[in-house]
Amino acid sequence: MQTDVQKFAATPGTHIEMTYFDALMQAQVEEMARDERVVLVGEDVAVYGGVKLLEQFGRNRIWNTPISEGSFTGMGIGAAINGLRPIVDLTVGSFLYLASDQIINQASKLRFMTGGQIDIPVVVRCCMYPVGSNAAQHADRPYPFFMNVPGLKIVSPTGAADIKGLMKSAIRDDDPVLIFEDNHLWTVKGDVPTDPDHLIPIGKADVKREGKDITLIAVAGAIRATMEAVDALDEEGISVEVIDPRTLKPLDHEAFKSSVAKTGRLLIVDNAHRVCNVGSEIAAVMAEEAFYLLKRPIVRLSAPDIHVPFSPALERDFYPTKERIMQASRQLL
Amino acid sequence: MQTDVQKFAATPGTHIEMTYFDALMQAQVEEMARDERVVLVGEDVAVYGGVKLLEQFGRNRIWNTPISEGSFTGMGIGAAINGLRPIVDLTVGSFLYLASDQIINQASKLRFMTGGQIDIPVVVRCCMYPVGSNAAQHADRPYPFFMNVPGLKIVSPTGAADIKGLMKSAIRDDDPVLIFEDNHLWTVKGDVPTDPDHLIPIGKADVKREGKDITLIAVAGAIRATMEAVDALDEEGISVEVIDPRTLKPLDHEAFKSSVAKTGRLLIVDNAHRVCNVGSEIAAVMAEEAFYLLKRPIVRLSAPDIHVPFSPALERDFYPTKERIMQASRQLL
Amino acid sequence: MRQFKGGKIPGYLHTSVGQEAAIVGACLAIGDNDAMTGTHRSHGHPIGKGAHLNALMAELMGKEGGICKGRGGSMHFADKSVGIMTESAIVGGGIPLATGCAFSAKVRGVDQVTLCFFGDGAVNQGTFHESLNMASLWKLAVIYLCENNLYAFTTSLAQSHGQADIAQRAPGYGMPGLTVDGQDVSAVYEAVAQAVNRARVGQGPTLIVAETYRFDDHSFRSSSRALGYRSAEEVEKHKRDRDPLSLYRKVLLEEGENEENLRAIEDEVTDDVKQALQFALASPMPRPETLPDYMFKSSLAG
Amino acid sequence: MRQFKGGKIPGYLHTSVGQEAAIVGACLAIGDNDAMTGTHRSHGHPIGKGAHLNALMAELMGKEGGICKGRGGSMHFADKSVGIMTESAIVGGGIPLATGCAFSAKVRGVDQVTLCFFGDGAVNQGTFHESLNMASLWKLAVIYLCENNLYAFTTSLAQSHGQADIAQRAPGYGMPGLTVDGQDVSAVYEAVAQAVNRARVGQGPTLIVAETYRFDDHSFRSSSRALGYRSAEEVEKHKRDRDPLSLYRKVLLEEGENEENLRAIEDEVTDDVKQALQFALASPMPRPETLPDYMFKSSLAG
Ligand SMILES: Cc1ncc(C[n+]2csc(CCOP(=O)(O)OP(=O)(O)O)c2C)c(N)n1
Ligand SMILES: Cc1ncc(C[n+]2csc(CCOP(=O)(O)OP(=O)(O)O)c2C)c(N)n1
Ligand SMILES: [Mg+2]
Ligand SMILES: [Mg+2]
Repeated sequence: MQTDVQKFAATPGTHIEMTYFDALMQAQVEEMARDERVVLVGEDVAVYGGVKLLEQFGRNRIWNTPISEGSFTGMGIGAAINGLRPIVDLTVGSFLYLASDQIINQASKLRFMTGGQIDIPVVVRCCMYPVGSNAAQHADRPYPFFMNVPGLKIVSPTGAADIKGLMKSAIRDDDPVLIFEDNHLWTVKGDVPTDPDHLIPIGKADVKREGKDITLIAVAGAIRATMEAVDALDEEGISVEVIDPRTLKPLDHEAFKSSVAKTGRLLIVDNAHRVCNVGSEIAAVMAEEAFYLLKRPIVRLSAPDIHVPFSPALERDFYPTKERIMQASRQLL
Repeated sequence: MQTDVQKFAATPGTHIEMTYFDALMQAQVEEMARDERVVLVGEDVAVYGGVKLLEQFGRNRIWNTPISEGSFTGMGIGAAINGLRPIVDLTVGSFLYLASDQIINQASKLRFMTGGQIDIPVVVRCCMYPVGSNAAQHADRPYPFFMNVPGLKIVSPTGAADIKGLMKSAIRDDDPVLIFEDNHLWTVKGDVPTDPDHLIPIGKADVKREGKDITLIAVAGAIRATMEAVDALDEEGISVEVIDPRTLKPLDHEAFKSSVAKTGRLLIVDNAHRVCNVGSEIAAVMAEEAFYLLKRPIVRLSAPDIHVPFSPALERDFYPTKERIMQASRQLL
Repeated sequence: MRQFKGGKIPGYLHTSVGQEAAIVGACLAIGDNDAMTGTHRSHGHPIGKGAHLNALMAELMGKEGGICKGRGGSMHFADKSVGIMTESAIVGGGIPLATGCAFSAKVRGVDQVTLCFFGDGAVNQGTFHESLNMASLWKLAVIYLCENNLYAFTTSLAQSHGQADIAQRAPGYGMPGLTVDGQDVSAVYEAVAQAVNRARVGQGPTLIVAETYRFDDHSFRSSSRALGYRSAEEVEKHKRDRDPLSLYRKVLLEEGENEENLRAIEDEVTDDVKQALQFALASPMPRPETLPDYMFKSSLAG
Repeated sequence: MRQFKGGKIPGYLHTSVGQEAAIVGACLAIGDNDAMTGTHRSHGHPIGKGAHLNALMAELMGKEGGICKGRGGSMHFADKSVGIMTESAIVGGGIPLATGCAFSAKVRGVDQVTLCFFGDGAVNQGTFHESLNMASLWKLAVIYLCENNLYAFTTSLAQSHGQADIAQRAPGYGMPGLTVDGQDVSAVYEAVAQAVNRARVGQGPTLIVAETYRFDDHSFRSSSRALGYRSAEEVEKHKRDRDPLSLYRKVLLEEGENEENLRAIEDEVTDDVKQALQFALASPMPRPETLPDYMFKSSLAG
C-alpha cells in the first residue's frame, strides 16, 4: 500500500488527477516540506484529517490542541508574530465564532496598529458542512461575517487545482488568510499541476465557463448546482458565463465587470444566508460601477434567512437548486 | 439636586426634551419598573453608566459581572430561556466578537432548533465609539457582522425618541435583539414622548427629512454628517429625502422603494467599513427590486476598508464627511 | 444503531452507551422542576430526565413528531416540559446557558437546581472557566457534571489537560470539586444528591467529575475507530469489567432483587424502545413549507 | 498628565503609576532577546523592557514619529526591536498571543522566554484559562505576570472572583503559582528570575501574582473617580505607605547608596522625559494619504 507520503509526492508529469481534498493535503505537505516554519495546529489534527502528516513531519510540526478554539487560534497568531507560519485548523465553519475575537481584534488589526512592526502570516482553515443533517450549529457559512473586516484575506476555492494553488498562496502570504472549504466538494476530482510552485494569486477570479447571454457569479459551494444548471441551460440554447470569485476578499470586481460588459445580465448564486452575503457586496458594487452595462435587474439566489434545519425534508431545497438557477436564468433574458 | 429616579420619572406632558443617552436610560428605568423580569447584566453596570439604576432597583436587578464577555452573555441567554428578560450590556461594539459564539450559535438558533420550545427574550446592548482616538480595538461597528445571521433582530436608533421607543420594543420583544448605540449621538437632544407605552416598531424605517431629488439612506451614526450635508444642499436647491432605517434587521425595503420611486436616485451612507455593510445589502435589494425605478447608479459612502487609526490626523476624514456627502449628492443629479 | 446504518437517522449520532450510570444517577438526584442542559452526546440524558421516548426517537429521524419538530436532531434534544432546556453541539457552549438558568432561578427566588452535563474535553473551553467563576461568586444553584470518558474525540486527557485531575480545577474558583465512580449509579446519585442539597440551601455550585467510558466510537459518522487512539483491549476491558448496566444488575441481585423482575423491567424497556421506533418511523416528515416556523416568537413589523 | 489635560494626548490614557516595581522588577529579569506582551495599561512596561522613550511619547500623541506611526496609540505600544511584541486593549486578548510567542520559541528550538502582563480582571477571561492550560501541557517558556491592583475598572476582586487568591488558579493547570509583594522591586525581580530559570530549562510556565495598587484613576477619560468604588483614604494610604519608588529609594539609601547619586539619576530621568516630550511635540502628524500604510505586508493581486 502507498503511504500518504508517497501518494502526495510531486510527480513527473505536469498534471495529475486528484480530489479536492487530496489537493488540499498535497498543498500542505509540499509547503511544510518547503518551509519548516509552517506548522499545523488544531483539534485531533495529529490523528484525524485524511493524511497522517505526522509520519512525515513529526510532533514538532503537527499540534493536537485542547478544545480551546479562541486561544489556540490566538496562539497561532502569536506564533505567527514570532516567526512561525501556522495553519490553524478550526475544522467546522460554525466554530469560527469562538475565535472571532482573536481573528478580528488581533490578527486583522495588529500589523496596522503596530505601524507595520509585526507580520502575521497565519492561515485559518475551516470546512463548511451545508448539507447532511448537521443542523444549525454545524452548518454555517461564516465568510460574509468576516468580509466586513479590514486586514483579512479570504479565499473559497472550489476545484482541486484551485485549492492547491490558493492554499499554497495562503501559506506563503505574509498576512492573515482565511480559507473556507466546502465539504461537498471534497470528493470532486480535477487535474492539478504538479509544479510545486503552482500558485493561484489571491484576488483573482476565474472564468469557469465562457458564455454570452448571462454572467453568473457562483460563490464557493454554489458552483456544483450552478454547473449542472448551466449544462442544462446550454441545451436550451442559453449561454451562461460562469465566474468563480475564488477570493472573497478582495473581490475581483474587474473580472465581474468585463463579463457584465459582454452579457448585460447578472445572476449571483451564494449559498450563504441572504442578508449581507457575498452576493450583496457584488451586487452593490455592480449597481454602482457597472450600472449602465446592465440590461436587467441584478438577481441573487441564496439560502433563506432561516437557520439550517436538521430534517432532510427541510434541508432538501434549502440552498439554490439546479432548477431555481435555471428558472432565474431564463427570467433574466 | 434631582435624583436620577426623579429625573427619569414619567412627566405629565406628552413630550419632554432630553438627550439620546437619557432617553435610553429612561427606557430601561420604565421597563424595569414595568416588568420585574428585566435585569441588567454587564461589567461595572452597578457603578458606571450614567444613571444609578441600583438606587431604584437594588442588587437583584443590576448585576456587575466579571470580565467574561463570552459567558456572561451566554448567562443572559440562559436566563432568558428560563424566565428572565435580561439586558446584557457589552459596553463597546468591538467586544461583541468575544460573545459572538453565544449570540450566534446559541441565542439566534435555539428557538428554531428546539422547535419553538424555548423563547430567548434577551437584549444585547453596545455602544460604538467611532471617533476620538479609541484606536482599532475599540472603534468597530460590528452590525454588518451580525446581519448575515438569521434569528437576530438588530436596531440602530439615532434620535432620543427613537432610542427610547426602540429600546422599549427590544425589551418587550420575545426574541434576541441587538441594539447598537453611537457614542457621538449620546448628547444629541430630542423631544421624547412621555407615554410609558411609546414603542417604535422593530422593522420600520423613518423618513427624517422629506425631499424629491435624491433618496439618501443614512445608517446609524451617519445621520449627523448627513443632516448637515442635507441642510447645505437644500440651500443649493437640491432636495434630499433622508431615510433612517432604524432597524437594520429586518430592513424596511418597502420604505426605501417608495422613496426611490419618487426620486429615482439613491445614495447610501454607512459609517461601517465598506465591504458587506448595510449599504451593500440595501443596494443589492434595490438593484434587484427597484432597478427600473433607478435613473442613476446607486452610490454608497462608507468608511474605507482600513482599520480605524488612532491618530487624530488620520481619523479626521475617515468617515463620510458633510463635504463628501454633498459632493456625491451633486454628482447623482 | 440499526436505524442509523439503515439510513433512517441522518447526520451524526454520538451515543452515550457505557455512560448510563453517570447520566441516570445524576438525573435521578434532581426533581421534576429542576433544569438540565446537555451536549452533543446527551441522548440518554433526556430519557433520564423523563422526556418522552417517542418524540426523542422521532427527532433523531428528523420527523414532524420529533421533540424539536425535526429542526434540532441528534445533538439538540430539548423538552422544556420536563426541564430539559437545551443541548449544545458546540463543545462548552451549554455551560453558560446552564449557569444562566441557575442565575434566573436565583433572581426570581425560585427553588430550582440546574444540572449541567459536559465532557472532559469541554473543561478546556473558556466558557467552563468563566461560568464556574460566576456561579461560585454568586452561589448559584448549579451542578457541573463532567462525564469524564477519558477522551475528547481522539484526544486523551494527558494530551489536552495540563493537569489531568479535573476536580482539582474547582478550588481555584472557590467551589468544591469531587470525583466519583461514574459506572456506579448509586455513587453518582449520592454525590449529586449532596450537591443538590448544598445548592438548595444557598451554598452554591459543585463540580462533580464522573469517571466513565464511552463504549462506542466517538460518533457514528466519524471513522475515528480506525485511527488507533485507544486500543481494542482497553475498550473490551471496559465493556467487560465496567459496564454500568451489568454492574448495577449484579448489585440489585445481591441486594435480593430477583432475576425475573429484572427481566420484566428489561423487557418493558425493550418494548418502549420498539414502540418509540414504530412511532418515529410512522411519523411524517415535516412539510417543506413549514421551514420558517419557530424562527421567531414575536412577529415582525412590515 | 499635563499633556493629556492640555489635549495633546488623544483617546484614553491608563497610567501605571503605583505599579512601577512590578513592571520594572519583571522586565529586568528577562533578557534583550526575550519577548513581552502588555495591556491597555502597559505604559511603563515598554520603558522597562528598553523601548525608546521618544517614540513612545510621540505615539501617545498620534505622531508620525510614534513607535507605531500613530496607528496604535496609548493602549497599543509595541517595539519589536526590543521584543515588545504587542499590547492588547481587549482585556485578556494578549494572553494567547504571548502563549503563541512561547510556542514559536519551542517549535523553533530557540532559547527565548515570554513575559505576559495582564491584570486581575483579565484572570476571569476564558483566554486565561485556555492559554495557561496549553502552556502547562506543552511546558512553554512563558511567565504569566498578573499585576493585581485590586480592581478591574470599578470592580474589586471580591465582586468578581469566586475565590480571590489568584495564585491558587495555577495548580488546576499543573503549574506553580505564587504571590509576591508587587511594590518591592527586588522581590518581583527574584520571583520572575526564578520562573525564568525554570522556563529556560524546560520546566514550563509560572503564574506570578504581583500585589500592587493603581495610584491614578482607571483612566484619564473615565469619570470613575467620582463613583466611589474605592475610598480616598485607601488611595492615600497606598500612596503614602506603598509607593514603590520611595520604598526602593529607602532600600537603596539603607544599602549605602548616597542621596546625591539618586538625585542625579532622577534628574537624568526627568531630562529624558522632557526630551521625549520635546521630540513628540516636534514630530509631525502622519499625512492623511498615508492612512492605508501598514495594513498588509504581502501586496494584493489586481
Ligand atoms: C466548539 C467545538 N469544538 C469542536 C467540536 C468537535 N467535537 C465534537 S465532540 C468533540 C469532543 C468532545 O469531547 P468531550 O467534551 O470529552 O465529550 P465526549 O464527546 O467525550 O462526550 C469535539 C472536539 C465541537 N462540536 N464544538
Ligand atoms: C474584553 C474587554 N472587556 C472590557 C474592557 C473594558 N476595560 C478596560 S480596562 C478594564 C479593567 C481591566 O482590569 P484589570 O485586568 O484588572 O486591569 P487594570 O485596568 O486594573 O490594569 C475593563 C473592564 C476591555 N477593554 N476589553
Ligand atoms: Mg470525553
Ligand atoms: Mg486590575
